[in-house]
Amino acid sequence: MKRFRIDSTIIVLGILILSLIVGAILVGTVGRNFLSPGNIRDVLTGMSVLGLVAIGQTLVVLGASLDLSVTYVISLASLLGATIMNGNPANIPAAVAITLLVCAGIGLANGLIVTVLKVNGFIATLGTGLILQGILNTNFEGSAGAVPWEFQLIGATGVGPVPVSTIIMIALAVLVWFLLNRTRTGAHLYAVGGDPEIARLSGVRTRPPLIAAHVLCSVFAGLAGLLLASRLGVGSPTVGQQGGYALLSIAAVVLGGTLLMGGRGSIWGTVGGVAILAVVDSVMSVMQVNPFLKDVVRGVVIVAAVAVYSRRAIVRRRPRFGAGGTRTGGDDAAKAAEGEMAAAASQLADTTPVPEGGRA
Amino acid sequence: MNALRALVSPRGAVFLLLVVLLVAVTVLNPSFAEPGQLMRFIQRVAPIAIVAIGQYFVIIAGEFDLSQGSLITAQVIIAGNLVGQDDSRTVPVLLLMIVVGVAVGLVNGLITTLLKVPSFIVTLGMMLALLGGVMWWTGGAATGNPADSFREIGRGGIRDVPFLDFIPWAVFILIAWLALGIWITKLPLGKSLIAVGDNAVAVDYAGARRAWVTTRAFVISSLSASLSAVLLVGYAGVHPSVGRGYEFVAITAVVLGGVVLGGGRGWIVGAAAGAFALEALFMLLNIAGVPSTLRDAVQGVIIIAAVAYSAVAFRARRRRPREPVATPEPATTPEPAMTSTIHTEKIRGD
Amino acid sequence: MNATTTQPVLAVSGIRKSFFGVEVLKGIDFDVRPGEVHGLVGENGAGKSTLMKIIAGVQPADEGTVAYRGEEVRHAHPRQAMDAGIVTVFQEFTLLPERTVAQNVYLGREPRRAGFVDRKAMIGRTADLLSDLGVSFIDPQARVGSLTVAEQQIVEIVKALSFDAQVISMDEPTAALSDREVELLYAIIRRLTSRGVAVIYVSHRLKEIFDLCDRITILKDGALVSTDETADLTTDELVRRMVGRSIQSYFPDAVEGTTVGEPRLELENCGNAYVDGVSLTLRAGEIVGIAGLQGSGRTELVEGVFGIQAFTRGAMRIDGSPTNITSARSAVRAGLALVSEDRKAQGLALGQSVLDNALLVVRSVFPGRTAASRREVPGVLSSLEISSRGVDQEARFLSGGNQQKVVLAKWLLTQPQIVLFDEPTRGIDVGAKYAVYQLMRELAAQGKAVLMVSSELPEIIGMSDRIVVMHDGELVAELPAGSAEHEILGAATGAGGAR
Amino acid sequence: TTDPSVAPAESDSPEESAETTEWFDQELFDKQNEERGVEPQGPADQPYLQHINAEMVDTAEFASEGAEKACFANASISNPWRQTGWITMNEQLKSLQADGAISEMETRDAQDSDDTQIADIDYFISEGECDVFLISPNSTAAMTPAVERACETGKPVIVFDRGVNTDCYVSFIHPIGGFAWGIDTAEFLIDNLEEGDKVVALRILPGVDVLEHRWAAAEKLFDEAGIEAVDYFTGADPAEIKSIISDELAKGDVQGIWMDAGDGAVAAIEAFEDAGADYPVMTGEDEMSFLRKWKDTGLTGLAPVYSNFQWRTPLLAAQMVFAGTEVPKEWVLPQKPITEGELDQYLEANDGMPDGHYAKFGGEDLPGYPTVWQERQIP
Ligand SMILES: Nc1ncnc2c1ncn2[C@@H]1O[C@H](COP(=O)(O)OP(=O)(O)OP(=O)(O)O)[C@@H](O)[C@H]1O
Ligand SMILES: Nc1ncnc2c1ncn2[C@@H]1O[C@H](COP(=O)(O)OP(=O)(O)OP(=O)(O)O)[C@@H](O)[C@H]1O
Ligand SMILES: [Mg+2]
Ligand SMILES: [Mg+2]
Repeated sequence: MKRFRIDSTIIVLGILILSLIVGAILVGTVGRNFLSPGNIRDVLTGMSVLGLVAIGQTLVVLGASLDLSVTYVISLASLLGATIMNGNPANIPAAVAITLLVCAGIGLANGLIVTVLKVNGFIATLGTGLILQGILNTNFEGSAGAVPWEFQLIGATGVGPVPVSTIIMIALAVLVWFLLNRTRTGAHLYAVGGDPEIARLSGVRTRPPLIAAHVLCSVFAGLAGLLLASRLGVGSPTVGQQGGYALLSIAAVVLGGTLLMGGRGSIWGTVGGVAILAVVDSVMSVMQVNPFLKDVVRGVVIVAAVAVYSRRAIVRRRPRFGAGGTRTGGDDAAKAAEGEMAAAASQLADTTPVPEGGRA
Repeated sequence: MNALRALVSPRGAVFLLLVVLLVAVTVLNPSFAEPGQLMRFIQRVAPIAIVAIGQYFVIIAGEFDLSQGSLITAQVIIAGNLVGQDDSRTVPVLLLMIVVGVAVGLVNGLITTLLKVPSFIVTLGMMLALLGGVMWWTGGAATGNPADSFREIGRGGIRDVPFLDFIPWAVFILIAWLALGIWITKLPLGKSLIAVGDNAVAVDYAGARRAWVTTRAFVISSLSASLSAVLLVGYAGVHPSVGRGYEFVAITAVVLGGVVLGGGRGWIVGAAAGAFALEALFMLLNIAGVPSTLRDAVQGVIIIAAVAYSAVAFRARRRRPREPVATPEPATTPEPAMTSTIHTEKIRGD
Repeated sequence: MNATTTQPVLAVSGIRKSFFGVEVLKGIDFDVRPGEVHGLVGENGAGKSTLMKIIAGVQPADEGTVAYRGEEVRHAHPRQAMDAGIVTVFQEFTLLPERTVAQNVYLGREPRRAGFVDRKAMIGRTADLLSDLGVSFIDPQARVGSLTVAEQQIVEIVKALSFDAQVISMDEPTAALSDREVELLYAIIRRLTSRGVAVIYVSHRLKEIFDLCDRITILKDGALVSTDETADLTTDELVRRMVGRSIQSYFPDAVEGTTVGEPRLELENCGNAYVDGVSLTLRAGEIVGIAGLQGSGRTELVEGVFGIQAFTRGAMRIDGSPTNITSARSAVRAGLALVSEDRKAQGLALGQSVLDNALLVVRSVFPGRTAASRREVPGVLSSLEISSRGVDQEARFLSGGNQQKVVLAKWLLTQPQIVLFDEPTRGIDVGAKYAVYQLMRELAAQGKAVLMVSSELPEIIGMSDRIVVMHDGELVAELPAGSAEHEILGAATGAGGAR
Repeated sequence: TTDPSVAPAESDSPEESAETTEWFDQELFDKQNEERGVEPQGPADQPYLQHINAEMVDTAEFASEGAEKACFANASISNPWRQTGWITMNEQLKSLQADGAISEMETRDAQDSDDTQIADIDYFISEGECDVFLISPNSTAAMTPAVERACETGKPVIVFDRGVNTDCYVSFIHPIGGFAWGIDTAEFLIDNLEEGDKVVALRILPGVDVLEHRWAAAEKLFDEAGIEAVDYFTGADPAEIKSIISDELAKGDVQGIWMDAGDGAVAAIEAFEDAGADYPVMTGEDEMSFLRKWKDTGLTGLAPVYSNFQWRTPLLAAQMVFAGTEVPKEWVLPQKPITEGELDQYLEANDGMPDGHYAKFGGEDLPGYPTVWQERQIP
């Protein structure tokens, strides 16, 4: 009865496995082992920061918005975290709290500009990004602050070859998965991204979910900034731009099967998309590909991978004839139910007017 | 009075912004009001306005072109490396640049329409691949500026004109490109593009070759970027950072000009005016001596405010009664209708 | 029913509403009582949907009050109206294709346990609601986008039923339903009213209005004409009040001198993934009606002919010569036109002007003829009696009927030889319907071939020279003009006999 | 498990690594000012082997037989200066491979990202089987812990260009520095301008220490000399530079141009030409585009140098380390601006090189000269 549909997450997984296999072979040709601890750590480390950003970006994209300001939020967060910590482990909780609060505030501003002022997310966050850049340039000259050793451990330790930062990223992905699938906010976010007017007519208040998505996106960017601070040992006003996180995170989200128009997508797809990018990057680094050529390969891989399933992703109706058709493949339930419906109709019509229950 | 009303309307917001900015510039620096300075200003805006015009066609069709900036860089470097100091190569290289522009537009358009990859992603990939490719080819730096005859297009003009003093070629090129753009918007192609941005399915059901319609928008966009590159080679010279970020500047300009991201609504002249407003803003920041570190912040605030203004004003206008000129909806025909057949009287309330 | 004696549960008074300075509701007074079905009728653009939206809290009224259970309310968000117990089935679907049935039904008020969405409860309750209606063929976990339009309409109704509503407004709930499902809806409505729920019912199908309603309110041009007990109204009187004149006949006769000529379109064993074994001949001057149940494949048949889902099997001839139609473009070039079923999704670019929409096809396929066609536009529009504020009006702001006329104009301008109409009168008022019928007759008289898909049997019977019946993707019967309803239905249900 | 190589760094006291937001550093200023005047030691015809005020360290512990493997963590090759250097470095590698000193060099390019470079260094440590680490840090403070981890492997570490906040390396190679650049250029402009004249400073981007030091020194000197200086960030975009100068010229006269890198110098000069204004007194860089324009226009100029030949030195240092010869702990390379008198000589020497080439690239004796540089063949 349940209609089978190739989930885009499965396709992402397929592409990931393919790139792993091809990558392992290529890495093998230069006498390296793709699955060596050092390499696994390299790939997973590459995933952690972009993964955090992309998780947040997924929320915003699901709501049919975009966040181009993440790069600057990341830089600001790394600076705030590092300067507040200022080398003193006792400051860590305060630094993390303040940093994330500030980021949440930026996200709130983004969300309000998008929902209340009705500025398209692309332009709104481009604008807030510029504002943040101005603030960074005015207040910080170069790297600043100092991250105590205890906090650096987050970026530098691991369970076997798996960095703690990756574990944190995956744990947060689970949380977001929960948010999307088990909370009203998640359900409403899908609805608002799918069609805000339909959501409104269905009684959904359309602003809160999208504002929440923007707040969370900025908080995730803040977490990415803190993670970078932990890896760098200092805060840096350019660390966000260095990674090109805004566009790459959007690419990863779309690579993961989330519709850029919003309303459909999954967090695991995004994690898969991030993994594909990390694998490709790592393989190219081992192969010592010319850095300019790396960008060419990245561009081609992104487009090609999205092309694999984008044609499929278009909603199609079930065929009646041919393979998998309702006529040839079964699904006679609807026909069988015709009698049932008639019966129900007459039964309903016969019901004696007994008021059933009050309002709940 | 009427002009004033038009200015505060959402469609006119960009012109209002432009006027305000230019007045502010003139107040701070009266010499700007000299006609010669104005010409120089237009020369400076021309490359941005031209990419904005190209981006306009992509955006009204509901798509994005993020590859414009990289294409400009690539074309600038192509010009620098292939023309060299040899004047006779100017024309062949110009033709080659057109071919490259068309090719990039076709690839963007066909992958978007036939493979159904969102244009944001296609052109993002193109942005990475083009820039990486051309840097790889040239080892990161062009050989040098091309011959002066080539650069004359973007740098030169008619000198010693009475009153105006100097009219850069860029001014004519911009006017011609804008006129061409306006003309295209009146053609079936332009109308189809805006219809695609509005409702792509309806355009399919109307028998249009939608893939080809949309693809041509990308070609126009890429050609605009190429033309802009020709101007920039002259104006600025060859350097791998020429063109960087132009795609965002162009999109911002188009949106400032009242064009709706997502397609279906917007005026090409607004898009060009958006480019003028943006460049006037940069100039104001330069002239006002805003600290270099604060520039970006001021720019961000103004962009958000301007776009928010037209979004909010548009909503307000939807509610407000229209201007008195509007004809009231004619009452449904009282007679004779039902028995008669198709009649051909002139439509009312036209 | 003793509804007359009770106090109204909902009463609106003096409601005014303008768009762009044009008043579309001019001081409406209207009320519904518990347990009553209150019909709301009027021509296209009369303001019915606007009134419903004001009651539902979707749009604010400019003036006037809404009183609910005796108290004045001002619902600024649909949410507030819903919480109060006013639920609306809107004219347009309010379903998200990417979400499941259960997620759609409970959108906005997902059941929760310990703060989290209780998916089991949500699915279970949706399944209960569905099985309550005998609808076992809709899986609560299916994506709505994978359902047929009829199934979606049922989900839409189930969504309204999932509330404990005091007032349910239904804006053309049967537009996409076939008779069988309409009957089910009747039963649902009767059960609701028996519980004391008030129902506001908007439909252009006058039969339903008379079948169901206790009272009928008529709107015309945004003004209230009358509110009467159903028993006090006749169909003729109702129509006269709606359109401001009386109607002799619902279906115009064939234009004199119309002759059936040579075959224009011949299909031989055509088929694709959705239809199969279609053999059909359409002659010049002929109107052929296609009947069938929802989802029987009628739309898919015309879309096959028109090249949108091109046939992969069989042969097609136009005017005797073999033609291969692989895309809508080749269809238009071959002289076909398709007035599609869903004018908002497939017919119009809503943000564009009436003029641009009218020229959409010409521009797309015959760009060279654009200038000439532009000159014809005013004539064609006025021949269709479009009431709009001129050709520069955005299509979005036209009422449904006028939008349909713009779609017709768009096709007429291409001077088609074979015109396919898919549900041409869906959701348009009697006056406009008549104009569409008249247009079909005119086309036939000009020697064109007309194929009409319709879910309204009277329309099929009243207009067709020949009736073809579809069932589950195949043509199952061909009946002569004037066949009886039960004959058609028998074939359509695949039973081969009357129900 | 905690990565054993991550230990609390001793040098990581907050005062030291917490950089203040003030770039000017009197001590460094004085040091570099002094170094400008010192006659470098070493072979006169091989500036890339010269050093200033060097304190030599013994490297006997690293002495080894046969060819060794070098691992190079590069910050990026994203600007013409780094590209030119990278070409030179590769040619140097070829010659050392031919000599049998270096077997191979594995390179990871961080594409301007601190985070990537840290991962690159960690990858080298665990997978690279490196005999020597060459590191061109993307940024100073951020790369310090990773460099320390590399040092802990016991293999020699050679850092060049930008520095790190640790001295665990065997040698740190760099030209005199940003303050020296700032002093050279500012003094030149001050000498050629009057008090009250206006200088427009065209800077690439904020926050990069090498660049910030240049401006910090120059700004201080301008201030003391009563020269009015306004600064802009240009992103090295010539179109932006041209607009900025045009606006400045519309506001009033500009007598001097100061640049923190030669990129876009031509556009700045052209802006004066287009506006019909007199050429400014100007400092650019030893990039060919500037030298050529300087020659064409005959303006009063100076080309400060951030010695590009330093890209040869790390590999040569590695060779010395494996040979057990002593190397300077802090290897300060000479950094002498090109003056008007030397202009023709450098133009001639670099004839046929592309505009983005650097005159003092110092690779004239390497195998691929000159085609590899002329065609800018990047591996
Ligand atoms: N959002 C809107 N903006 C502008 N005009 C509108 C809007 N909504 C409706 N109108 C106009 O208000 C009038 C009434 O429209 P409404 O949809 O209420 O009619 P209706 O009676 O429901 O017609 P139909 O039977 O065709 O559905 C029409 O003239 C329509 O053009
Ligand atoms: N499985 C499906 N998923 C999505 N849409 C469907 C599906 N099946 C049918 N549809 C759409 O539903 C509509 C009705 O389908 P179909 O052609 O089968 O019925 P029909 O006989 O034309 O009925 P009607 O036109 O009265 O709705 C069509 O627009 C078709 O595209
Ligand atoms: Mg309606
Ligand atoms: Mg249909």
